[in-house]
Amino acid sequence: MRPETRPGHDAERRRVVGRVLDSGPFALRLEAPGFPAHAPGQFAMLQLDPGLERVDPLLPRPMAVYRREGDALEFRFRPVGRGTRIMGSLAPGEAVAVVGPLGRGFRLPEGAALLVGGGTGIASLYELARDSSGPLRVALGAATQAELLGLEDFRALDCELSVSTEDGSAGRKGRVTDGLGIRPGESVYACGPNGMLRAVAALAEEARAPCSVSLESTMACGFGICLGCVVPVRDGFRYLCTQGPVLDAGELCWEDLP
Amino acid sequence: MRPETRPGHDAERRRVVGRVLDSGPFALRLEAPGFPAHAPGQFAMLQLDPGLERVDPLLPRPMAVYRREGDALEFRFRPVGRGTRIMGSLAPGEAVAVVGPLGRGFRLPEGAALLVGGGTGIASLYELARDSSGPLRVALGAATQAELLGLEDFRALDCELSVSTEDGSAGRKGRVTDGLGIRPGESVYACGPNGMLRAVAALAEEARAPCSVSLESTMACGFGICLGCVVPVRDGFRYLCTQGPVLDAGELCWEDLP
Amino acid sequence: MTPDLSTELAGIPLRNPVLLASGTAGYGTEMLPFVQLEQLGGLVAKSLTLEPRTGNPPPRIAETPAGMLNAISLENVGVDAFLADKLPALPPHATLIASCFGTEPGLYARVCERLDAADGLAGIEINASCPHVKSGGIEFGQDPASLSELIRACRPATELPLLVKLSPNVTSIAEMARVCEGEGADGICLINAVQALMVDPETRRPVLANGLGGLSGPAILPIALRMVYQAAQAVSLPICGIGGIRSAADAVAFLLCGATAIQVGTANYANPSAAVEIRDGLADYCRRHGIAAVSELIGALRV
Amino acid sequence: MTPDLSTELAGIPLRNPVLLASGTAGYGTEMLPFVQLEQLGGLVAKSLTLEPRTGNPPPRIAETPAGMLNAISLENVGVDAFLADKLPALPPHATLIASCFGTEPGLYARVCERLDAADGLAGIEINASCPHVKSGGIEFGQDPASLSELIRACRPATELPLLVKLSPNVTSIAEMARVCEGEGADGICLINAVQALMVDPETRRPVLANGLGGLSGPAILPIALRMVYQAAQAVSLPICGIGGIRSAADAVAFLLCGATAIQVGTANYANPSAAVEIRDGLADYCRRHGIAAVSELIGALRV
Ligand SMILES: Cc1cc2nc3c(=O)[nH]c(=O)nc-3n(C[C@H](O)[C@H](O)[C@H](O)COP(=O)(O)OP(=O)(O)OC[C@H]3O[C@@H](n4cnc5c(N)ncnc54)[C@H](O)[C@@H]3O)c2cc1C
Ligand SMILES: Cc1cc2nc3c(=O)[nH]c(=O)nc-3n(C[C@H](O)[C@H](O)[C@H](O)COP(=O)(O)OP(=O)(O)OC[C@H]3O[C@@H](n4cnc5c(N)ncnc54)[C@H](O)[C@@H]3O)c2cc1C
Ligand SMILES: Cc1cc2nc3c(=O)[nH]c(=O)nc-3n(C[C@H](O)[C@H](O)[C@H](O)COP(=O)(O)O)c2cc1C
Ligand SMILES: Cc1cc2nc3c(=O)[nH]c(=O)nc-3n(C[C@H](O)[C@H](O)[C@H](O)COP(=O)(O)O)c2cc1C
Ligand code: FES
Ligand code: FES
Repeated sequence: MRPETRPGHDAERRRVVGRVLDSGPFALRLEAPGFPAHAPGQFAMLQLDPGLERVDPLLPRPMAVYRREGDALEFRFRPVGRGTRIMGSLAPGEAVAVVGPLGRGFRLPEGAALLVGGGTGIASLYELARDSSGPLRVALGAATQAELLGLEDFRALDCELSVSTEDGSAGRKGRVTDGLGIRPGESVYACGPNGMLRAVAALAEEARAPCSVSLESTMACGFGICLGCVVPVRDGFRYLCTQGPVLDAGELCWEDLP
Repeated sequence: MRPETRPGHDAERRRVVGRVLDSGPFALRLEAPGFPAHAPGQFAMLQLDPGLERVDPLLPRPMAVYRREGDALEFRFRPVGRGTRIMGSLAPGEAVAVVGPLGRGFRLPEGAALLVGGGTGIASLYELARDSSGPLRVALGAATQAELLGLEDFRALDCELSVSTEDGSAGRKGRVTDGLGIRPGESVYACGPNGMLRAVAALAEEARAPCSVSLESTMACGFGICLGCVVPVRDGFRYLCTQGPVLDAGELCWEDLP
Repeated sequence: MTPDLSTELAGIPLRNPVLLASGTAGYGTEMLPFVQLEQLGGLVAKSLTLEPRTGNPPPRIAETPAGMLNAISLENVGVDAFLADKLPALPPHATLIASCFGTEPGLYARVCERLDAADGLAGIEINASCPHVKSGGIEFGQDPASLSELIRACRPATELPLLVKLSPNVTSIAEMARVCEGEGADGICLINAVQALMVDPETRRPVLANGLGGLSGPAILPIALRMVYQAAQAVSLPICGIGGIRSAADAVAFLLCGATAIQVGTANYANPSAAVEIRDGLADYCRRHGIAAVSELIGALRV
Repeated sequence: MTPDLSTELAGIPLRNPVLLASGTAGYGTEMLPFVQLEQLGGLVAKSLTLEPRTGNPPPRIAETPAGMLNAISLENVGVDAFLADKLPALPPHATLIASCFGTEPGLYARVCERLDAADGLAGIEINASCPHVKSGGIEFGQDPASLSELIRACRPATELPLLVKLSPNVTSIAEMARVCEGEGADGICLINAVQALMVDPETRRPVLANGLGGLSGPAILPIALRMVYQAAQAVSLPICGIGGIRSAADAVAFLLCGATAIQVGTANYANPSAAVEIRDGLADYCRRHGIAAVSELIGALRV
């Protein structure tokens, strides 16, 4: 059983119909008054057609809350399919339903922390970085410069930031995990593609550092009613939407993850 | 059998992917180079999702060509359902597939003509009015001022124009057929709701005036492959997309029309 | 005028015709942030087996055009944990129907017995129609003789109203409905998901780990509506209509075709408040059409 | 590398696996502005009856979530007018399959005879599965014995490759496929539209004048794919996959499940150039995956 103290677990959740403030290929900002307080690493389900008039795509899309400022909720993403493409081309004022906050987010680090974000996984880490109080290192990687979501925001934080891109268009050329060392006493927090998480988890295990990873899976509901979002752990499955998306790296069956 | 000389019957037709120039709740203008020449009263099928990525709504929507200027194709409509609502909220540059020109349009009047347009039916009449050379009367009616599609354009034509709205917000208060008289020698051309067309046809019959009406029906294809668009005539059915949308008032089974 | 939304399903009085479908509303508590269960007709909880059951490996769900595919495979906490932990957590005035499942008639019957002994249940729905469980399930709902046998096993196991949830994967839904009537079921619920398959052309594998799955959502609504209509023509049992319902207009269509109540399934994922919105929309519809009681709509299709 | 797109269906060599489905491409000439028929695998023309036939009154079609409902009721010019007027108007190198329909086996057989005597046909598809014609049609495709009888009547009437188009409205598509194999059909085509109903809550009437109709389009793709897969497991007859196909990715999925060719139906309405785009997309897919011949995909699902 997961500890019941994980932030966000007992948080109030709600469905709020927000309005688009602005939207572009990598970001969506909504005016969403009434959306309850959330913890870093929690997510929301975004229904781009709140009246269910056009039911293709039918299901809402899970998105980490990148940042909240007042009533403005911000999401960061890459247009990979229909949902994210629509998300990036909404006109200001359009309605979007937001269900959340959902899932168990990150526990705030108690000491030094290393945050590793790959691609769209970066979006789950910004508020954790912002709210951390101990010594902080952040390593961000993406395929190319444009996909280094929110880089400016991380730059403005008091942290040791390293950046890499696979095509070398920004920062070091290579993968975010290349040459990544874990320093003694650091806790590790990671979000990104499974391959990256696997590599980070292996490094953490070697360094005996606690390691929390935020995963993705296909989700229909986001709050425990469809049972669709399982990920394999040592003793069975976890529902990623209610028991995750943040899990301890050590409990996952990495070999069964895609 | 319909005469084979109806304009548009043998016209070349094509599928062209156009780009939105502008769009609003009552009008859509597309840049559609390569769209073949059309005749007044012909229509097009508009597919708002040319790549068939979002298949709800799935089918293209039939729309009369309101006007063509160079490569700009203009459509006028009222947002009544999903398709027309989407049509009215497209961003400039978005792609829309246009199949057409389709159907048999109006034969240009040889003498005096009376054009009667009701509601969105007005859209089918503008080019007929513009291209008519004989004495011309135009009667336009709608529920309310905003739905008098293209009124300014008709005003700029050399014709005797009368306007009515059901709520009295523009022109005479009442229906377009109220007090409508057909003058000797006039041919009648009408497009609008079936109730209005029925009334116009009755007036024309009484006055023994030739009367062409442009009808609507549900359409899946617009060019004869689904056989879905039948309307009842004296000797069976007509396919509205290939044998219409303009039909002789006299051949219709008005009592079987909805 | 406040229209009377109340209806009755197989002897179960319902505040209104809108229920939540089994497997799409968890055990009810998950819905509480979005729906007050007492405001709905009722809740059909996730299907229960005698023992706790783990489902299929992921991926278990996938989106399809206007629908979704699932192969959860009836993962559930088991009937005992349900009665001990889940049932007591529900608001006391919610109308609750339990759903039961087993791989053979005897196992179904034992679940029915335990449910029968519990307090706070308004009825039992037998899930005779899971489209992707390999043993049991689909056979019961697809073969008249097995369906008979199943109902015959469950009927004596409970005095609660017994509803049978039918599979759409049959040649004649009328025939299956008649079997239910003949065996003394109190009502029928239809449809469950339609057996289906999606393939990923990039990996050349089925999208779901299980291969086959069940298709649900708006895509199947016209199929469900047809089957409800055909079943209503065939039997006089009360019918609960299910399949792709997402709006009050959809719900009205099912009532007109002969359903006395409806269940909202996949739409709960798309909008967890869908069921309350449908209930409110039904009231609006009645008001707009001058209908005093929603029950006037049942079977009132003009043909 | 130019991938080899050729395939074969029931002895009919096809330039590529993409055909136009019966009833969704008229008699072929209507498609010429949008599609060069010689660039496709082939065309299955609108189903023909012995005598000309008028269909249902309007409304005959309606849109549904990601699909459409139709009850055209097999309106057609009749086999003689087809042979006299329609067939000669088609481009000489197009591969043409005629579809035949009747209300009893003998009438089907007589259509087959006339078609057999004609020049320029590559094969005959028997439409055993019209979901909304009241006499005949649905019974043949839903009942194994009637299906046997139907094939037995048609088989001797022609030496052309004989394809049987199956109904999805059955409990076991495998059983129906086996009947076709047993009776000497050369191939099977599936699926036809799924029997369905839509109701207009405002008028409280069925949306279609006919009441019931056939559901087609992307909504049914996952059902069609499942049935093609099940049929391919059950028989060794060649299979032509139909149902909701709108993209090359969809076509690949059907080939992987065991279809040797596919037909594009409702997508022709949504985009009259869909079939050519699918053909081009298949070539791209093969190139991208280093596949030399599209036939390598047939049945290559990894399970
Ligand atoms: C808890 C959680 C938080 C997330 N936060 C973010 C975020 O902050 N930013 C971001 O860009 N993305 C995030 N994602 C991933 C995001 O949900 C998917 O990229 C999105 O749903 C894809 O939708 P689509 O319609 O654009 O793509 P689709 O057309 O649905 O699919 C495109 C591709 O994405 C894959 N895919 C589809 N759905 C998912 C899914 N739910 N998870 C993973 N892959 C999927 C498909 O297999 C396909 O390869 C998060 C996912 C989860 C589970
Ligand atoms: C040849 C032809 C030319 C037309 N030209 C114009 C035009 O210039 N301007 C204009 O505003 N409209 C025109 N129409 C009507 C237009 O096609 C419909 O209003 C439109 O398809 C509705 O689509 P929707 O998605 O907005 O509505 P839906 O959500 O599909 O339906 C909304 C309402 O409109 C009705 N409806 C749906 N489709 C049609 C249809 N094809 N014909 C009639 N009623 C329908 C429905 O029954 C419903 O009551 C024309 C129709 C035809 C057949
Ligand atoms: C993810 C999922 C899980 C389901 N689980 C069950 C179940 O446990 N028992 C059951 O009887 N039906 C189950 N169903 C079927 C639904 O209750 C319903 O019959 C079906 O989805 C059709 O309705 P819909 O289109 O409104 O979803 C499930 C459906 C889905 C989508
Ligand atoms: C309007 C319409 C008419 C059809 N007419 C016929 C027909 O005459 N004969 C036939 O065998 N199938 C007919 N069909 C069925 C299609 O050929 C096809 O099997 C079905 O629509 C499923 O494929 P789709 O989803 O790609 O459309 C028709 C389908 C539609 C939509
Ligand atoms: S996404 Fe539905 S249970 Fe997790
Ligand atoms: S709209 Fe398809 S035949 Fe007329």
